[in-house]
Amino acid sequence: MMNYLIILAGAMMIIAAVFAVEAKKILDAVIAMSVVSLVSVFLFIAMRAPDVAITEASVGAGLVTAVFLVSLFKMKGGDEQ
Amino acid sequence: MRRFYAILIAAALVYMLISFISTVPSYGKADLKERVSDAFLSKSVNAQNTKAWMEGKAIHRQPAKEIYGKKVKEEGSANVVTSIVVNYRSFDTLGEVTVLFTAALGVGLILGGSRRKQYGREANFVLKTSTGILVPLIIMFGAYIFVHGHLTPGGGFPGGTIIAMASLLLYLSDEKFFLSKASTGALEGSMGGTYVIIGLLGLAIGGYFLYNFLPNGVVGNLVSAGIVPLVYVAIGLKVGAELSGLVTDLHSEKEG
Amino acid sequence: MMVLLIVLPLIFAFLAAIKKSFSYPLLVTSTVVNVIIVLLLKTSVPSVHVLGGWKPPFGINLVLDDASYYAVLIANIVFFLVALFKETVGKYSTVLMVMLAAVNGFVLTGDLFNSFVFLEILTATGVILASKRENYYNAFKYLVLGSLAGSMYLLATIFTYTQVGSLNMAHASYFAISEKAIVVITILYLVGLGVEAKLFPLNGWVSGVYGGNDLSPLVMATAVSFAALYMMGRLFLTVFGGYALHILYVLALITIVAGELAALYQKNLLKTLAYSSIAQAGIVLAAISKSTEKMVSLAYFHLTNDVIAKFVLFLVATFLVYNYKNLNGVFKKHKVLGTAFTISSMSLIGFPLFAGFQSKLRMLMEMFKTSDYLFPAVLLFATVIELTYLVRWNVKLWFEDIEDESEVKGPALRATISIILAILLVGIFLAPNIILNPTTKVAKALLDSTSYINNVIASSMGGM
Amino acid sequence: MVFWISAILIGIGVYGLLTQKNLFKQLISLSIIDTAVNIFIIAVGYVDNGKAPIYSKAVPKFMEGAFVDPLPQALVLTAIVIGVGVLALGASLLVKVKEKHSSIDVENMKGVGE
Repeated sequence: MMNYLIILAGAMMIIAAVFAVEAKKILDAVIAMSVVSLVSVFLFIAMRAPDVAITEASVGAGLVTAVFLVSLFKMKGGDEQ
Repeated sequence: MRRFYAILIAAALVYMLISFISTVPSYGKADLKERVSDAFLSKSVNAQNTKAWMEGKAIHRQPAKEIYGKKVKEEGSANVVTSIVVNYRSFDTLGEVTVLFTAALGVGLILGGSRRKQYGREANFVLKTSTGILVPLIIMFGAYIFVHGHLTPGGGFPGGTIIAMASLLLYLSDEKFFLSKASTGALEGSMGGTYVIIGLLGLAIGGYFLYNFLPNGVVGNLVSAGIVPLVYVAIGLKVGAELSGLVTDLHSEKEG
Repeated sequence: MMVLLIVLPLIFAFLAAIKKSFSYPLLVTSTVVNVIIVLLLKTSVPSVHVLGGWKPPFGINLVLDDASYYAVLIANIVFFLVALFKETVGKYSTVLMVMLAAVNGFVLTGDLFNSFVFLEILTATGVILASKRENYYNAFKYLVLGSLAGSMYLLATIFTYTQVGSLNMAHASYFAISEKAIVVITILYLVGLGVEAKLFPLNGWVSGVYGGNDLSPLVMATAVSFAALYMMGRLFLTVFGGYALHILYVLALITIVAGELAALYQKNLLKTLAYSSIAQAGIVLAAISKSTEKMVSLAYFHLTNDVIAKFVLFLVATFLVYNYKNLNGVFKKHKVLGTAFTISSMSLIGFPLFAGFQSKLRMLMEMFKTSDYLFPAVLLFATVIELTYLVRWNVKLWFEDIEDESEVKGPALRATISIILAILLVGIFLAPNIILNPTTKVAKALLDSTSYINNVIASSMGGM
Repeated sequence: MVFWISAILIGIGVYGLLTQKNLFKQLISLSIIDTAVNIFIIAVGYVDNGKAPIYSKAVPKFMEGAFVDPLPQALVLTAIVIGVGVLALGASLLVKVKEKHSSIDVENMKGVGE
C-alpha cells in the first residue's frame, strides 16, 4: 500500500517538476515548485523523518515560495517567456 | 540543439547516479550497525573506541536498556535527531546559522531599503481581522516548537521560520507596518552571540568548544539535555529575527 | 585554540549585526587577532580539536597539521591585508568576517559534511562580495554554479557515508571503499570542488566575479582560491588517495590552455587577470595530480607565488580601472604602483629574478626527470601566451600616450603594500627555501595519510 | 524506488538549468535539485518498519532495527536551511538584475556585454 502511495507521490513530483521547468509563466513555475516541495514532505513522513518534514514544510515549501512570490511581485511578474 | 545536449548531460548524470544505487544498501535495508548512528541512537558514543570502530571490529555495544524517562549520562534529548543537530554535530549547526545570517545580511546589502514600499492597496477586512487573531497564535506556536525541540519533532529552524511567517502576515495585511532593521539586527546579533558564548563557555569549562557543561536530567523532561534547549531557543529567536529582517528587506525600497 | 580562528570572526560578525557602525573596527580587530593566533599556533602543529568532546568519527574534529597550518597562515594574512583598505571594504566588513571564519573552517575541518557547510558559506559570502558595484548578473551566475556544485558535494558526501559509515575524513581515508563506489564519489567531488578551484567546464563565473568590482578579486583570487586548491589536495591525495587523478590531470591541462587563450583575447584588464588566474589554478592542479612529493610541494610553491603576484596585480589593477576612464600610460603618474605591477607580472610569466621562475623551472625539470612531456609542453605554451599578453598590458600601461588627463592622488597604503609584496617576490627568487621548506612539509602532510589518521585516532585517547 | 525518483528529479533540475534562458527558472531548477538531493539522503537512512528516531513512552529503549537512521535526517535539516539561504540570496539578486538590465531573460537583457 505504502509503496503505491510513494510511486504516486513520485509521479506527481516528476510531473510537477517537468511543469515547473517548462511552464510558460513564472508564477505557474513557482507554484509547481512548491508542489514538488509539498509532496516531498509526504515522502519525508513516509520515510519516518518528522523533523525534516516539519522543516521542509515551513522552511522549504513555505518560506521559499513566499520569498519567491514577493520578489516576483517586486519584479512586476518577471518577464514572461 | 541546446536542448539535445542538455538532455544528454542530464541523462548521463542520472545514469551515473542510478549506476551508483547498486552500491548503496537497497531502499529500506540500511544497516545501522555499520554506521555511527548506532552509537547516536544508543547514546553510547563515549563508550566507543575510535580505532576499533574504524577497523570495523570489536564494536562495543551496550545491552538494550531503558532510555526514556531515565537519566542518561551522555546525552539527554528524547529526539535523537535533535541530539545530533545540537549536540553531537553542533558545529555544523553553527555553520548553518551562519549561512542564514549571511543570506539575511546579503539580502539587506543587495536590496537595502530604509522605508516601506507602498503599493497603494488596502488589504481586505477579513485578512486584517484574522491577522490580528492569528499573529499571537502563530508566534506562540513557533515558540512552542523551538522550546520543545529536544522532545518532539521540530526545533529552532522551523520554529523561527513560523515566527517569521507571522511578520510576513503583518506585512501583507498592513501597508504601514515596518520593522526597524535596528531591532531585528540587535536580536539576531545577540542571539548569535549567545550561541557562540555557550560554545566558548564549554571550551572554558570542559576544554572543548560547544561542550555540554550542564546536567542532562531525565530524558523526556522539558528541562533536560543540558545546553540543547538553550541553544535551540537562541537559534529559534535568531532565525525568527533574521527571516523577519529578510522579509522586511523584501518589502522595502530605497529612500527618494 | 585553533577553534578560535573560526569562532572569533563569527562572534565579531554577530556583534557587528547589533551595531553596524562598529563593523569596520571589528573587522580589523578580528583579522589582527586571527593573525596573532595563527602565529601562536605554530608550536601546536600537529594537533586535533574535538568539538564538543565527541570523539571521532562520531563528532566533528578540526585538524591542524603542516598542510592546513600553511593554508590558514596564507588566508589569514590575506584577510589582514585586505582589511587595511577601508575604502575598498566599504559596507562589506561583516561579510568579510564571516568569509574569514568560513575559509578557516573549510581548511581546518576534518569532517566531510562540515566542509560542505563551510563551502556553502564561502559561496554565499562570495556571491555577496561579487554583487558589489551592481555586478548582480555575474554574482547570480556564480550563485547558480556554486549552489549546483554544493549539491554535488553533498551527494558525494552522502555516498561516502553509505560506504564508510561515518563522515570523518580520517575514517574515509582509512576505509577501503569499493572500486565502483569510489569512482562516482571522486567524480562528484571533482564537480563539487571544481567550481571553487576554477576547473575547466565549471569556471564560467570567474571572469565576471573577478572582473566585476574592486573587492571580490582581492579575496577570492587569493585566500579562497588557496583554500579550494588546498582542499583539492586534501581530498584527492589524503582522503581518497590517488583516485581520479588522471581525470583531474586532463581537465587541468585543458583549464590551462583555455584560460590562457581567453586571457589573450580579452580587452579588459581585470578580466585578463581573471583568466590568467584560471590558467594558474590549472597549472597547480596538474602538478597536484602527479601526486609525488616533489610535484605537490612545487604545486603549492607555485600557488604561493601566484597568490602573492595576483594580490599585487589586482590591488593595482582595481585601483586603476575604477579611477581612470582610459588606462593608456597611467603608470607615468603612478610609478611605484607601476613598478610593483611589472615585477608581479614578470613573476607570473616566470622571468629569471622573480619567484615564478623558480617554481616553473623546477616543475619543468621534475617533469623531464619522469619523462612526461605533455605537461611541460603545455606549461611552455602557457608561458609564451602569458608573455604575450602581460607584456602587451605593461607596454600599454607604461608607454602609450596618456589620454585620461585627470590624476587621482597617489594611494600611499596601496603603493606600500604592493611594492613590499613585489620585493618579496624577488626575495623568493633569491632564497626559494623560505617558501619551499614549508610547502615540502605541506606535500608530506598531504601525501602521508597514515599519520593523518593516527593524529585523529590519538585525539580520541583523551587530551585535547 | 525512492532513489530513482530523486535521481530523475535531479536530472530534470539539471536539464532545466542547462536549457532555461529565464534566470528565475534557473533558480527554480536549483530548488528542485535541492529537494531531490534531500530525498535521496533521507532514503539512504530508511529502515523497513523502523520508527522515527524519537524516544517516547511507546518506544522507551534502544533496539536494533527499531529506528531509522537519524544522522541523514540531521544532515538534511542543515541542507534545507542552507538551500533556503542561498535561494533567498538569489531571488534578491534577481530583483536587482531586473532593475538594472530591465529583464531577467538572458536573451533580452540590456547592457550585458563582455
